[in-house]
Amino acid sequence: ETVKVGVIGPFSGPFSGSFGEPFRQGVETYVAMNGQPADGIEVEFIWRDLQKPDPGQARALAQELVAKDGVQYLAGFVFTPNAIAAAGISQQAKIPTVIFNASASAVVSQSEYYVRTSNTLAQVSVPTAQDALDKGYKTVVTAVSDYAPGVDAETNFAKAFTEGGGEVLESIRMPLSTTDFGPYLQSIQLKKPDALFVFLPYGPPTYSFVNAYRDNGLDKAGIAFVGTSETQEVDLQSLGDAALGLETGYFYSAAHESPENDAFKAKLKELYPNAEPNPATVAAFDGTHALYEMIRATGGKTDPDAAIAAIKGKSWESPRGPITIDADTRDIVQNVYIRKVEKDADGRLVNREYKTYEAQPDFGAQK
Amino acid sequence: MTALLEVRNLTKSFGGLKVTNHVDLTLEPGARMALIGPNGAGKTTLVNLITGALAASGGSVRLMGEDVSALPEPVRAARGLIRTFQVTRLFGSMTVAENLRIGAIHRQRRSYAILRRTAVEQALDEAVARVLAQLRLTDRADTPVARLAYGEQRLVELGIALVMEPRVLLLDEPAAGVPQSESHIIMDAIDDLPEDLGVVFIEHDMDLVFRFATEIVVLVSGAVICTGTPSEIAANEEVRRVYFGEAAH
Amino acid sequence: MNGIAWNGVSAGYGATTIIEEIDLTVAPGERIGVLGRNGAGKTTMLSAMTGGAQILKGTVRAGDRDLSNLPPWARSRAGIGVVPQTRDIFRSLTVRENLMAGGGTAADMADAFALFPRLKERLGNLGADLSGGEQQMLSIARALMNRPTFLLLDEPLEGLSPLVSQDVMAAIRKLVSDRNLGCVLVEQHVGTVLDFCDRVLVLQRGRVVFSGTSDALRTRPDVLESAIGLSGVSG
Amino acid sequence: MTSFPTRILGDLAVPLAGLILLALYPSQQAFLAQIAITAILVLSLDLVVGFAGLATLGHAAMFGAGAYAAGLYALHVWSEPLTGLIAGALAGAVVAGATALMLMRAHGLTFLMMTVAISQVLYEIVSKARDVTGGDDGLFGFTMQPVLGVWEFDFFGKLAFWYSLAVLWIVFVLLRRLMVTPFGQTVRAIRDDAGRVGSLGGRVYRHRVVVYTLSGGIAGLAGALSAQTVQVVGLSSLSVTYSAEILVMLVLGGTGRLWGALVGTLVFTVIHHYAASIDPVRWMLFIGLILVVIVLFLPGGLTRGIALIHAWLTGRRAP
Amino acid sequence: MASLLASILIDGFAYGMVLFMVSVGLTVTLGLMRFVNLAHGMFAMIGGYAAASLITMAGVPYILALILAAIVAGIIALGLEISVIRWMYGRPELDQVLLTIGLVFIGIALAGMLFGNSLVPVPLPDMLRGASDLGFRVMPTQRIVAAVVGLLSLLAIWLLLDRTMFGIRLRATVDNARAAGELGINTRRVYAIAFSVGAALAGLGGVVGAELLPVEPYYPLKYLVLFLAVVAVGGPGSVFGSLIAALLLGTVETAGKYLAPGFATIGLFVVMLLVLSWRPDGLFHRKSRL
Ligand SMILES: Nc1ncnc2c1ncn2[C@@H]1O[C@H](COP(=O)(O)OP(=O)(O)OP(=O)(O)O)[C@@H](O)[C@H]1O
Ligand SMILES: Nc1ncnc2c1ncn2[C@@H]1O[C@H](COP(=O)(O)OP(=O)(O)OP(=O)(O)O)[C@@H](O)[C@H]1O
Ligand SMILES: [Mg+2]
Ligand SMILES: [Mg+2]
Repeated sequence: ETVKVGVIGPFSGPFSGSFGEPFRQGVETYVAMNGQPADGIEVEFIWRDLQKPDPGQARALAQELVAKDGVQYLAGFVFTPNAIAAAGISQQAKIPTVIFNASASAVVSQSEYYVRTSNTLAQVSVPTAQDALDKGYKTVVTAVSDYAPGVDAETNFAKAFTEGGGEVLESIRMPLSTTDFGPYLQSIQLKKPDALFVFLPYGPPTYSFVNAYRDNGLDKAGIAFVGTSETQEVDLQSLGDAALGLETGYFYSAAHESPENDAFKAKLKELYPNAEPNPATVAAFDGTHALYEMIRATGGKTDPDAAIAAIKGKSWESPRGPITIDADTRDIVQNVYIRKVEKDADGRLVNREYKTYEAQPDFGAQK
Repeated sequence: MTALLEVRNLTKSFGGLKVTNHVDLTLEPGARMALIGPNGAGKTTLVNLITGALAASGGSVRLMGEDVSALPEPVRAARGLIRTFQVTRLFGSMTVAENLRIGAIHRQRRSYAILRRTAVEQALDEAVARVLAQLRLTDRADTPVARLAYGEQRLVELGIALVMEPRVLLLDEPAAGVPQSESHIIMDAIDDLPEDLGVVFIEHDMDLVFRFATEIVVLVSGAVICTGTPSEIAANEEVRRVYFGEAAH
Repeated sequence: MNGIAWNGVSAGYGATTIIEEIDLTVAPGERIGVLGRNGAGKTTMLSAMTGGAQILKGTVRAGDRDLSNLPPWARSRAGIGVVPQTRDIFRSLTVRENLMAGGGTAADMADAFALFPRLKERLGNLGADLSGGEQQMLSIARALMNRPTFLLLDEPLEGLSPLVSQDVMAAIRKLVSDRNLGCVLVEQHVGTVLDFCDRVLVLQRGRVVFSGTSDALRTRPDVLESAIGLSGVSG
Repeated sequence: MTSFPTRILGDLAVPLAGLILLALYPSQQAFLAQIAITAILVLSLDLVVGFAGLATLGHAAMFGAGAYAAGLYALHVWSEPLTGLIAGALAGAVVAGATALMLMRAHGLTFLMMTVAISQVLYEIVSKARDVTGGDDGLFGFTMQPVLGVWEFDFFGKLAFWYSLAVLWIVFVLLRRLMVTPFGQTVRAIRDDAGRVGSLGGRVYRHRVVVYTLSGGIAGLAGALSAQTVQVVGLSSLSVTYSAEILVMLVLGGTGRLWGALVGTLVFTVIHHYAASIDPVRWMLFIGLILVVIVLFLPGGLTRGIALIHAWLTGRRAP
Repeated sequence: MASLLASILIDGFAYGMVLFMVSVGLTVTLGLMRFVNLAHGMFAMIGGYAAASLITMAGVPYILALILAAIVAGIIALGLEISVIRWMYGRPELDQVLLTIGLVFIGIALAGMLFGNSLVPVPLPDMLRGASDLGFRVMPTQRIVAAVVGLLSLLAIWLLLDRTMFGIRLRATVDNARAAGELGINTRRVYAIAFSVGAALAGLGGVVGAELLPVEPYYPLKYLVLFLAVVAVGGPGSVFGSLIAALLLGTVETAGKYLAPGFATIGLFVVMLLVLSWRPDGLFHRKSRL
């Protein structure tokens, strides 16, 4: 019995480094560690490239995978509009689908066959706000990239921070195409907040922002950096010393200490010597676990309702720590860790976890 | 009877250089006026000012009694003020017939026609065929203009103007680049134009000027230095000194 | 032999042959005229020498050198200068830069201004801003700047006023004798050609239909009639 | 003048090609619908680039405008598809017409950059108007009524394919007619030498505005089709990247001949589709090489290349 | 208020100089040679990768790496010019667009294969890292380097194009290649040199701009609009115009960031629209006749 899984993601293009490659690495690492789901069942992954948000193409690819390639499951999806465009097909053709990234709260509710193993912005920014309050910061300025995830991060952070008694002095939304962050940082400096909450997409914006944070002397001026995904592993080494000491709240650190994570990292290194274990890799890794659970529960047969029932409420120990698929929302519940960038014994930068907020749900879904 | 074209006090400078200096001209119906003068005297500039391709610094242009000084070039053209260019300007991607057709489309005001109607097509084709025959270009009709020899291109340049059925026709060196043997095709075509039409032509070939002009205007350094019949001009010592040299008989 | 020569040249554009089997040799100090109707192939014949038209058969040579496969700039450096029919001045360059582009010394520049005082007045203007005749002057002056040993003139008098035309022809006549310049003149005005040239070539539909001295041509009304369309030669 | 049968054959080519493609890719109708929609967009681009001679990197602005208009129309007004198409076309035409007033005096690089600027501004506005447009999460949540009250939209994209193909056919036939009308010829003349047309009494600016608006309307139509068949509108439908992509398709096929737009779209999307599924990582290398080779050896795009080969086979001179 | 204005001007200048640096090469290839070179960013990227590799793998000092990077970009460009680009000069602009886009795709794919799909930092020496104190505020030292290199390149190109025969020959060739050839100008060589000089400048820009525009495979497409904007607003072919345009656009965007943070991009594009409507040929353009 062969079970086909179609994976849609940016395997080429500007997002391939931060998502496409990690997706593939996560899936293949899982397969290498666990073999086939059961005797006599073989899983075949079919990769489809979708560089950017493009709903029409997303729908066409999903349709083709279902109708022509005969996949039983879909997976992947970095961008929210793509996930939403494929939802119709998932719903009507009853294709259980594991979302590896798309992080708007609304995504999972678009199809009864959607499951998510990544995170939402609310999920990580609410505990980050709590931590900022715990650290005694009274005032913050938020500076996020002006796109949906940035806005989600900003609103949820601000809500939690003000509810906890803090004050948001200003909320800056920086256009996505910004390359020069100097002026933003200069004007933030004039406001003299205790801390600066940031959310930026991976890659170049993060790189330029973090460097500008140092080069404009905000650290020296005593304005603390409160981030989420900015120091994640895909960018961390290239940030270099500029990243040292930055504190962020997020759901996975490669430095997480657990046997599961060690095994995962060892296998990943073995398969891909140049790869960094990062959140997208783990999301795909756990997503593959979810797929395996569903395949096992149905014995490889096409029974979407049984498959989705099987994954609802499941908990397991992921490389990131304990996680659960919420039985009602089909969204992930997971720990959020507060980490600080340090150098490890080899002189490489790592996100050292020092505090845990356990079993965080998607706060965004509640509003 | 009003003059076809009346230019009064027309003036133009480029930077400090006064290229057109208080020029007055009157063109009566039926006139074949030659505009001559040394290189750089401002002849082409004058044509540009009259057609509105350049904005004048001062003065007025009247077309059939009406002041057109404030009108843009296309509007003046639509009222029958048509010119050719000293350096050929054809529609390079098209054939000879298509080039003329563009003229016909504008002449018949069909440039917004988005339906292909047989009657319209016929009228356009007829206008084009007539001019092709007149310029002896009928067998070149379907040749892309880019493949024509320079002299033939000059003919097409004139053809576009003819198909416009102008009231006032301004020709900037129409015969330049056309062999002596063929220049009469051009001049004959001009001769064949309706009687009530006014033509101004700039030309350096004195044979042609004296053969075809009914009236000659001499422009030097932007100003009209004299106007007269061919014989008057031929006899004018001043003109001989600054312009003809040995050429005039 | 140190002249330039067309040896059995057939040339054209793309696959179309325009001129066929042209033979002509021009010695230094010699003045050759080329006549023919519109589209007879006069320009094409010159272009075969300068590199603008493709040579399909035969060769073009300067002295012993076969120029046929050289790029245009190398032909120019072999001493061939040209005043193209379409003038081809550099519209976006000033008059001074136009003159400097091909090389030449300050003395050459002074010569140019002596011949065309008008250009000196327009020195800083862009080529595009010149009047038609001024552009023609510039084109001629520019061709003389790098002291060619052979000069191909494609209707050099087009657009020039009568007075200037006379000056230009006189100047070229002088260059021919002073510098021993070889010269090929394509010109519409048959009288000018016959007066200026030692020998004349008449082209009809790409083929040579007459080749001989100016005087010989004067006595051939049949050629004048059929190939040039003139019944007689006026002054 | 082409003879009557060839003209009819030309008109029938679109549905024929559609049927052939359907036979080749029977279970990929959503993909084929995408091709048809893109082809409409590229055809409209050819009006501006090929016929008016203005290279633009902002054409997606009109496509996006049509898509959002059709989406919002279905969401808030009426989910009937055909009126939705009209809404989309109008939106595209309005955006084009309004910006044309500013754009149509420019040309060359300036025009190109102005179109970029306009589409970026529109992009930013749509992205900021999250409450209305959904920002970069996309506009979704609408469903369409059956076309003509008869044919239901199905998730396999069967209807989407036939529906898009029909619209493509109509657009193609109409544009073919338009190109040989006096209006079409005037636009071509303006591309060759606008000043010369002005000297003949032609109103260059007005003609350009009309063509641009018309083209915008067709682009909006394509956008509306996309919104209706996908039922999600993404911000990328407005992006400069998308404009660049369709420009590549057009140039690949050959500008200034409507066939080029169809061939270019088809070839680019099919190559992309195959290359990306065979080797999702390195398909760009492959497409890049193909583009370079085509430009070097088939100047004027694929259709010109086909014309050259045809001429060579029949021993005639190419146009 | 005064310090806000000063900040806008200072940051605007610093940003503008980086913009100038990354676009100046395009002024040569697109503006002067009229070759629609959408592959400009690729040469900047090549420069960036070359410098990064030289510094991290061979330990070459920054300044030397900067120069070598420009040379590498210039040589690769020369190779491309001789093998493909040379055939494209007389061709329609859209063909040039297609070809250079094709080259960009190839470049992106190769860069991804060679250097990975994530960004590659160009490490700065300690001296150039961090901030310089201006008294009332600080400024990243690296920006000062970019400004200095920018001004030096401006001077070099201006000398090359306006003060040498090479400049005249290049402009003559671009204006009318046939006539230039007939005058004895070796048009091929002129083009080849100009193209590789343009690419070398792009390479320089790629290195000194790497803090703002990090080096990664998609660099050539991502910032293309930025490069083109500078050249268009400045007036194609005018090096000085590019400088002014870069400073203007830099200052406008910076002012937007201080005054209306969310609208900086819209502001930038609106200003660009206004400038181009007002001066369709860019700020500095030689007028030519009808
Ligand atoms: N670029 C070209 N491509 C194709 N055919 C051409 C091209 N240029 C000229 N021809 C053709 O070659 C023939 C000869 O042209 P050529 O320019 O040599 O004539 P010519 O004798 O110089 O005429 P004229 O007196 O008009 O200048 C003409 O029939 C013309 O149509
Ligand atoms: N845009 C301009 N800027 C500067 N000078 C100009 C411009 N246009 C024309 N001129 C100058 O004005 C003068 C008149 O030019 P015009 O073209 O009218 O002369 P013309 O009488 O037609 O001469 P020709 O017989 O040589 O064609 C020339 O000296 C020319 O250089
Ligand atoms: Mg003139
Ligand atoms: Mg000729």
